Amino acid sequence: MKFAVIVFPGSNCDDDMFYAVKEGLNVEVEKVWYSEESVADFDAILLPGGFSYGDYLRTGAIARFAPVMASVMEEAKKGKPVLGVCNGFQILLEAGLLPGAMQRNKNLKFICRPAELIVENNETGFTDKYEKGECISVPIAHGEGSYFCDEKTLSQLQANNQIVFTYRDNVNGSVADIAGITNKEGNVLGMMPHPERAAADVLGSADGLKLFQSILNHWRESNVLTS
Amino acid sequence: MVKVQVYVTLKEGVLDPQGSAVKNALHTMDYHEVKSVQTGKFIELEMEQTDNLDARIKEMCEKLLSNPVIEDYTYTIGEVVSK
Amino acid sequence: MVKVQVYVTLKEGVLDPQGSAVKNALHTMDYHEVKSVQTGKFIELEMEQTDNLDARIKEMCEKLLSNPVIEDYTYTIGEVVSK
Amino acid sequence: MSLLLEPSPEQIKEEKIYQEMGLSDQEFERVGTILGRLPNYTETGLFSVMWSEHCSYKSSKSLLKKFPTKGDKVLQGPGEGAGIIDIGDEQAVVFKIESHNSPSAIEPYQGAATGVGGILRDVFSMGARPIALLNSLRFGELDSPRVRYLFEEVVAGIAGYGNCIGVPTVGGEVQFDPCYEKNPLVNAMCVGLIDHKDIKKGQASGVGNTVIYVGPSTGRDGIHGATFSSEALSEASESKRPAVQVGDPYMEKLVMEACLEIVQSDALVGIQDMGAAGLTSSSAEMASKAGFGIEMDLDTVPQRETGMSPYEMMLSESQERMLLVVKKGREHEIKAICDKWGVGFAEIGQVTEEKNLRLLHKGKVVADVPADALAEDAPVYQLPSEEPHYFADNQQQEHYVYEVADAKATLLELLQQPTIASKEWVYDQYDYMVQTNTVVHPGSDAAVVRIRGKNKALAMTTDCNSRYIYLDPETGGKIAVAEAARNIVCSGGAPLGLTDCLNFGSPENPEIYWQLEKSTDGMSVACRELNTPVIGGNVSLYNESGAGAVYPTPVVGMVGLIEDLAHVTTQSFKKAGDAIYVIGEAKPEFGGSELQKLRKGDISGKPPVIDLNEEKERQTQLLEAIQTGLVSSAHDIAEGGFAVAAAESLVGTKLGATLTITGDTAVELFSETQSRFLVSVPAANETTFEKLIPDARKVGNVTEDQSLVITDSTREVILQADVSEVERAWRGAIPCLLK
Ligand SMILES: Nc1ncnc2c1ncn2[C@@H]1O[C@H](COP(=O)(O)OP(=O)(O)O)[C@@H](O)[C@H]1O
Ligand SMILES: [Mg+2]
Repeated sequence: MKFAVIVFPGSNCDDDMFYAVKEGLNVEVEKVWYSEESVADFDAILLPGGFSYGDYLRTGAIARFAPVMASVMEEAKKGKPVLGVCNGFQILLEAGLLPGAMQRNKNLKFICRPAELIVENNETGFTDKYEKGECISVPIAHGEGSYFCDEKTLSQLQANNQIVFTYRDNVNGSVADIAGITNKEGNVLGMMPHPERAAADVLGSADGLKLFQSILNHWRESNVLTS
Repeated sequence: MVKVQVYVTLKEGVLDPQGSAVKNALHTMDYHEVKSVQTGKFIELEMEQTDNLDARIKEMCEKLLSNPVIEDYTYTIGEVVSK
Repeated sequence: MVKVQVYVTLKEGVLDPQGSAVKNALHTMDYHEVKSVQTGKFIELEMEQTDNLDARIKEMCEKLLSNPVIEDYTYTIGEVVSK
Repeated sequence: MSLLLEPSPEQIKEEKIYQEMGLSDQEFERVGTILGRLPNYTETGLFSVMWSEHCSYKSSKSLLKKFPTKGDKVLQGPGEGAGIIDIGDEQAVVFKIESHNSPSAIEPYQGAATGVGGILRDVFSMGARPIALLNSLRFGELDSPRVRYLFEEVVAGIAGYGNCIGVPTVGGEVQFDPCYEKNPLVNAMCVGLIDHKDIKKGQASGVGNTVIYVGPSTGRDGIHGATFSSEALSEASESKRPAVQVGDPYMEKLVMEACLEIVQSDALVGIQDMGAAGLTSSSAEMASKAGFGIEMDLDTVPQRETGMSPYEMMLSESQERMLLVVKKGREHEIKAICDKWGVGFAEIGQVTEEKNLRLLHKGKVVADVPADALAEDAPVYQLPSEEPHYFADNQQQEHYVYEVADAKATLLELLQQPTIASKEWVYDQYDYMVQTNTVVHPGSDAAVVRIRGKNKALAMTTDCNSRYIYLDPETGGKIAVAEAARNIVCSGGAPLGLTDCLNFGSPENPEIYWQLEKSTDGMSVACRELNTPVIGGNVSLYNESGAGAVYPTPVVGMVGLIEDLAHVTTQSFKKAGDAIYVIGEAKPEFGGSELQKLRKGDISGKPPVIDLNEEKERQTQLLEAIQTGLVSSAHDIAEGGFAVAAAESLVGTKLGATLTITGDTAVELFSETQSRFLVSVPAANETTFEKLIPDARKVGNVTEDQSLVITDSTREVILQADVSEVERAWRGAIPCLLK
């Protein structure tokens, strides 16, 4: 299996994501520059955190037009797993791959700290290594992580089981405590907390590793089935 | 050349935590006459005059300058006064 | 009640990294007619009419709404149209 | 301002225009002697910035000479962007601290942000990847709205820059005292990691090699920032407001990545950041250090605004710019890297045989001065020094012991002092985890950052108790160094060396100069004794306003090596049943203490004494105990004394402690006697631990029930508090003061 970590100008968690996959899963992973035309050769696409284009105007607003995004969107439509973490989540929202929008944290400050998440849905290709309802520790680090959507969208998210992670203590003011959601098809996950920062015990938590393992597992299973 | 002034504001019903913070700050500073505060963005573009100016501006606003999920925009067009 | 619209912009000569980023983005999106972009803030206040309205607004702008070290402001005053 | 409007050399002399730029009469005369003619406007500007205190250290040079700067492991001492120390495996650590005090007093967000940006450039200009940021901050008391504004904005500015560029801000310190009300201190430190083979210097050598400008274009920002930060804050600085620069951390991220790629190329000859005095200092210093000259055509300098004069271009402090010297004929290789990262690139000159800085503008020579004269020949001042009366008065005071009727109430009050209280409100805003190497987060004695791919880590801290230094600069100077080392040792590291930032008032005041002299004396002695060479630093003088000078504040930034990740230790108690030890006896020492400030509202008397031999011995023993695996937790006993240290070791642990003291309650609980540690040890290790550290005295145990109980020798309870109550006081204090 081969992972792509997209690098936008201003991404700063690209290395962290790269090492989480490389050291945590020991599979192939490559950094892909924002100006590349295609990510079709990869089996999973990771959009890392950071401040793409300085987060100027709105988080993710400019990155969403980076050349590589057309291919990311195409592969997402084909059903490949696409994971956006933090700034990556914000880009997926701006790109319309996920519903809703991101606003500044309710206290108007950047917040960095370990956070407790509840796994609301463990039946996705990103979470099947977790238990439903499991409480995991994954750090957050963002200034604009207050997830917003209107009520109609929220009820759709709920009806389709698209809410994957919620905060135990909603520090940023997100609607319905949302920390991570998928698209309707379940192959695109956006989340504000950083699983790549919780991928080794020495960093205080390895709870994020299961997320990457789930992606790998899922790929193995579906590849055994198709080959 | 024209000068386009774009105002981006939050849609009604979308929470504006910054607006409330500013309002509270004004109240602690004794500006109690202020009843509500809304914050938004103000973007000034200098552009070449083109035939389809309005259409182009609308496109830019919808694609990039505002996020239609939570924001509205308006704009005005004026002449650039050369200095 | 009056509606006050405050526009806060960067002083001349102060770096506007956001403006340059937006301009570059517009160019990659093929809006080459855009020659310059300046970003600023747009704040709408609903206030009670007072005698010294102008003076109060100026004070608020200087003390809180803008940062006089690097920003300028202008404002307009209008009637609140009840909806 | 166009060239035509600039005053002529004669006018500059007659109308003493050089004075407005910061040159004294004698200095101006000296420039004339060096040149053999009167300098023109641009040249006067070059000298005025390069000979400012900020760039030339003209009043502090003689003091800095006292610091030990050499050591087996020192690869680069003071003089380059940052110092370098070997850490084995062909790797080295690069670090430096710098002040951004006056910009932060005027525009706190941008002032602090650009301070971070500047120190990052110092480190990556050496070829190192920045792996951590720290800071050291001083503000007035939080009851003033202006102070709250400064505090909130400075923290936001530091966060805004560091978070965006993706370098974790892992530690620092914040202290509050009235003397900083008008003059906040904002010091930023950066730590980088480098492979020996990548070490680069700021040198312009090789006649004909090309001088290259990398980064965003030059605007009129911060013109005369360097002279400005060397002057006392006054009404006049209000009108200099536009001197504040705006930072663009996004741009710096791109410039940093481009530079780190460029340093891998052997086409690069030298690289330096454009810091204070921008293009002037970088070009003059690079030429002077290499023994060559530089000629630049200013028309090729990328410009953000129209009609910029040579003076403006040379003195601009626009941020995120670097100056490179590249081998002739290989410029395109560097340009390709800059293009990839979307970073500005311009060939602006070449290295010359003749050792001058020569500037061309619109086809004319607009400046032609010896590079050495700018970079090396600034006058050095030996300023008069005089012991202040307050010192003798304080020395005469006998140690006073406070009455503590209610130990619990006193402890809670101390924990709510903003200087002691949790700084979570601050570091929650910093991304301290990006790069996924942060092993010990902010909140313990020192932060610990692992070295990826190795089983080792770096411990780092900033420290300075300026109250002690004010009362007795020599003793206080020693303590600052010793306390930093203590924090490193408690984390499981061996101190490698330090960088310092000397924040003082005006050195032209003999009493302030005396503070500078004495505190650097104390620091030098401690550095020698503790074997921590000074590999770089920064001097920030004139931190004073009408209300007087700040306390002398020589901030120490120290880095240590943790040889094995297994040695990483934090201050938190770990397990019920562990024995708790105190190393060192408490004496009645309250001069400059938190208890004194709490009770008197002010400080006086003698600060705690320090015996550096004892300090060294205990640090060595404790480090050995940690490395042997005997220790569960270690914490130095600092501000607020033993009781505060015990409370800090309990927060967040869901544990409790039962402790017994003998002797006077106030002294035992709250005295700030130096060279002491609070250590918890698993029961099985007690005997070995006691043998290793004879000065250790068992005082109790970690318990399961979440309360802190302190009894006296007769088993009478003198303090009993729920840990949750302790924690609430400590965590809630700063947020509450900001409401
Ligand atoms: N400005 C700051 N930035 C980041 N961390 C900070 C800051 N101030 C304090 N901290 C963190 O809070 C903890 C306690 O700080 P302090 O009381 O100064 O410790 P010590 O006295 O042991 O040096 C340390 O881990 C320190 O790194
Ligand atoms: Mg400590």
